[in-house]
Amino acid sequence: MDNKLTLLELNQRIKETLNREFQSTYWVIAEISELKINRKGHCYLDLVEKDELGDRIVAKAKGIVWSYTFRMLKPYFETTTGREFKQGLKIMVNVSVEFHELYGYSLYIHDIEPSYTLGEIARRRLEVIKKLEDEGIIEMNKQLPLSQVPQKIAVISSKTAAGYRDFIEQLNNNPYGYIFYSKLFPAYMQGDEAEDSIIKALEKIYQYEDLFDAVAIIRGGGAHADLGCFDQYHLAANVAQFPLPVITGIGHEKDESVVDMTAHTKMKTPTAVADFFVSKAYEYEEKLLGLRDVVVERTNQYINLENQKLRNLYSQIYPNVKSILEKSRNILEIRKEKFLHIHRNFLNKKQQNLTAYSKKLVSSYELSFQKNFHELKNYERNIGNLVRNYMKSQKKHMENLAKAKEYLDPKNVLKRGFSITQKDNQTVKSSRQVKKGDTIKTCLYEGKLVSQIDYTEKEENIITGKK
Amino acid sequence: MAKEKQQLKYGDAIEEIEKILKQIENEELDVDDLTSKVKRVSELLSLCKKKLRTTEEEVENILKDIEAE
Amino acid sequence: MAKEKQQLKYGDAIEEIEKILKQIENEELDVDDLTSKVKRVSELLSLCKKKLRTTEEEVENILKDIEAE
Amino acid sequence: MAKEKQQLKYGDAIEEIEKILKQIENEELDVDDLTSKVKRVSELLSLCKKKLRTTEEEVENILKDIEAE
Amino acid sequence: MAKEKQQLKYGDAIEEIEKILKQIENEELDVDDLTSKVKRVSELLSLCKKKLRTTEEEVENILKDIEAE
Amino acid sequence: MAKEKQQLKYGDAIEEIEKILKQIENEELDVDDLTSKVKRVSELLSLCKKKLRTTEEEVENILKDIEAE
Amino acid sequence: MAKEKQQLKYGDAIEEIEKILKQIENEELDVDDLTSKVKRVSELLSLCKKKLRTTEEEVENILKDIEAE
Repeated sequence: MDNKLTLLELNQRIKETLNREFQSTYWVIAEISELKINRKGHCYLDLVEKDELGDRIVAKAKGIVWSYTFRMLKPYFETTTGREFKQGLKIMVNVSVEFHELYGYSLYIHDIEPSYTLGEIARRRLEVIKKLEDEGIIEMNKQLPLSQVPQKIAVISSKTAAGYRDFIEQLNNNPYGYIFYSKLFPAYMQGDEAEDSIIKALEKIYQYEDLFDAVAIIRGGGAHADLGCFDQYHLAANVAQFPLPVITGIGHEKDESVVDMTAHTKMKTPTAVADFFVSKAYEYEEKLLGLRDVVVERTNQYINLENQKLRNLYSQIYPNVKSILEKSRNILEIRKEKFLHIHRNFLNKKQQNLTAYSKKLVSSYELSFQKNFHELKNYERNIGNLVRNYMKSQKKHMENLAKAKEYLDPKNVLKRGFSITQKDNQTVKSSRQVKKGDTIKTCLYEGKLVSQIDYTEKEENIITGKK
Repeated sequence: MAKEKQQLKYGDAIEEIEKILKQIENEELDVDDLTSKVKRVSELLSLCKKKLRTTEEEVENILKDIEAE
Repeated sequence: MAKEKQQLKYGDAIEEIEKILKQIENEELDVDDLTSKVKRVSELLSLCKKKLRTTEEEVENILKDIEAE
Repeated sequence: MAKEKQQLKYGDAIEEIEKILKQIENEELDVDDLTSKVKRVSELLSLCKKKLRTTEEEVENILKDIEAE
Repeated sequence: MAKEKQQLKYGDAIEEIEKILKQIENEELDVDDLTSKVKRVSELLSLCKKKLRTTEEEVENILKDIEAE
Repeated sequence: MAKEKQQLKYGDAIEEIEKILKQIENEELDVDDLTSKVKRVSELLSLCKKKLRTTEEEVENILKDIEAE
Repeated sequence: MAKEKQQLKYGDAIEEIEKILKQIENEELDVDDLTSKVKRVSELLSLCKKKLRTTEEEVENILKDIEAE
C-alpha cells in the first residue's frame, strides 16, 4: 500500500497530467444549459451535450468566462447573432482545460465563434419552417381574407413599448380621418417568457374572434433585443393557424422571423403596420371612389346609349315604312301592267275560239252535205239494179210456169198417138174398170171416138211393165 | 177479160196458174176441164207476160229518168 | 205533192225510199205496184235532192255572211 | 233577238254553238233543220263577236283611265 | 265604294285583284263578266294607290311630330 | 296613355317598338295598319324619350350629390 | 338607415355597387330602375364614407369591456 496518495496529491497529479496533456486551447461545441453571472461579472456556465434526439445529456462540463473576457465577448456575440447570450444556445467556444484541486474540472472560455451559433440558429429555424410546411399550416394565415377595411384591430405588444405608442399615434392620427378601433393585449415581447405570453394573448383574442378584423403583433425599441422567440415553433404555429389575419411589425433588422413568415402580412415596424391599416382603408375608399366614377360614367354612357338607341329606332321607321310603301307600289304597278295586257289574251283567245267554231261549222256542214248527197246517189244507183233483178226474177218465174204448162198440157201426149178413154166421164186407166158391152169414149189428138167393149184383157202395164 | 186484165193482179194470176198446174199434175182434173184449165193457164200467162212487159217498159222509163239525173 | 214537199221531212223521205228498196229487193211487191213504187222513189229522190240543193244554197249564204263578218 | 242579246250569256251562247256543232257532226239533224240550225249558230257567233267587241271597247276605256292615273 | 274604302283591307284588295287576274288568265270568266271584273280591278287598284298615298302622308306627319319634340 | 306612361316599363316600350319595327321590316303588316302602328311607335318613342330625360335629370342630381361629398 | 349603418359590411357595399355597375354596364337595368339604383349607389357611398370616419360608440364600449390581461 505504498502507493497511497492524499486527495490533494491525487488531484495534483491529475492537474499535472491534464496540464501536460491539454496544453493548448480547444474549439468545443456545446449547449449552454445553465448560466450565472456573479457580482464580479464572472460568468459561470454549465455546458452540456445531448444525444441526437436531444433528450438525454451525454456530456457535461463547467465553463467559466472571466469578467474581463465576458465584458467583450457578450456584446460581440449578441450584436453578431442578435441573440441574448443565455441558456439554451448552442455555441462554439475556445476553451482551455483547467483543473483545480479544490473546484475540480472546468473549461475556461477565452473566445467564442458567433457564426457557429448563427448557423445553428438558421438550421433550427429551417427545421421549424420545414415542420410547419410538413404540417401544411405555414400558409394558413396568409390565406385568410383580410377585411377590406381592417378597422378593428387586436394589438399584441408590450404596454410600455415605444413601438406601441408609435403604432397608436400613427393609426389614430392618420391624415384621412379614418376611425380605427384598437385593443391592446399586452405580452412580453422578448425573453424566455415571450413565446408563452404572446400565445396567451392570442388565445384571449381568439375569444373575440368575431369582433376584430385583424391582429397586430408589434414590438419596437431595444436595439439588441433577442427575437429568438419569434422563430419558435409553437408561436409560429399559433400564428399560422389563428383565425384572424395577423400583421406583424416585429422590427427585424435582417432575416424575417418564422412568425413573420406565417403571419398574414409582415411589416417591418409598428408604424409600418399602422400605415398598412390606414392604407387598406384608403385603398378601400379609393376603390369606392373609383367605382363611383365608373358608375357615373357608365350611367351617363347608358343614358347616352339609350338616347342613341332611340334615335336609331326613330331613324329606322321612315326608311322601313318607305320601303314597304315602295314595294307595295311596285307590286301594284306590276299587277297593273299585267292587268293592262292580260285581257287582250283573254279576248284574243275567245276570238280564236269563235273563228274555230265558224270553221268547224263550215266543215261539219259540208261533211254532212256530202254524206247526204252520196247517200242519195247510192239510192239512185241501187234502185235500177234492184228493179231489174226483180223483173228478171219475175220473168224467170213466168218462163218456168210456161214450161210447166207445156209439159202438163195433154194435147202434147195425144199428138203422139196416145188417147184418153173415158167411161161415164171417168178416165179409164185399167181394163178392170170396164166390162163387155160398156160404152166408152176415146179422145184423140183430133176428134173423139165412141165405142162398145167386146172384151177386156188383163195385161201388164205397157209403160211400167207391171202386171 | 179486158176488165179482168185491169182487175186481176199479177200476183193473183200467178197464183192461179200455179194452182191449176198443181191440179193438172195431180190429175185432179177431168179431161174436159183439163182443156179449159189449160186454156185458162194460157190466158193468164199471156196476161202476166203482158203485164211484165208493160211494167218493164214503164219502169225502165222511170229508171232512165233517175239515172239520167 | 207540192204540199208534201213542204211537209215531208228529208229523213222520212229517205226512210220511205229505203223501205221501198227493201221491198223490191225482197220481192215483196206485186209487179202491178212496181211502177208506182219506183215512181215514188224517183219522186222522193228528186225531193231529197232538191232539199239538199236548197239547203246548200241557204247554208252557203249564211256561211258567206259569217265569214264576211 | 235584241232582247236575247242582252240576256243570253256569252258562255251559254258558246255552249249552244258547241251543242249544235256536235249535232251536225253526229248527223243528228234532219237536213230540213240544218238551215235553221246553221242560221242559229251564225247568229250566236255574231252575238258573241259583238259581245267580244263591246267588251273590248269597254275594257279599253276602263284601262285607259287606269293608265292615265 | 266610299264605305268599302274604309273597310276593305289593303291586303284583301290585293288578294282580290290577284284572284281576278288569275280568273282572267285561266279564262274562268264569262266574257260578259269581264267588263265588271276589269272595272272592279280598276277600282281596287285605285283604292290601293290611294291607301298607299294616304298612309305615306300620315306616316310623314306622325314622324314630323316626333322630330319636333 | 297617361296611365300607361306610369305603368309601361321603358324596356317593354323599347321591346314593343322593336317588335313593330321588325314587323314593318318583315312586311308582316297590312298597309292599313301601318299608320296606327307608326303612331304607336311614335307614342312609345315619345314616352321613352321623356323617361330618359327624367332619368337623366334625376341621375344627374344624385350624381351631383355624390360627387359633392 | 341607422340600423344599416351598423350592419353594412364594407365588402358587401362594394359587392352591391359592383353588381349594380355590372347591371348598368350590361344594360340589364330598365331605364325606369336606373334612378333608384344610382340612388342606392349614392347611399352606399355615403354610408361607407361615414362608417370610415365616424366613431361608433357601441364598438368602443365593447372593446373597453374586454379584459385584455
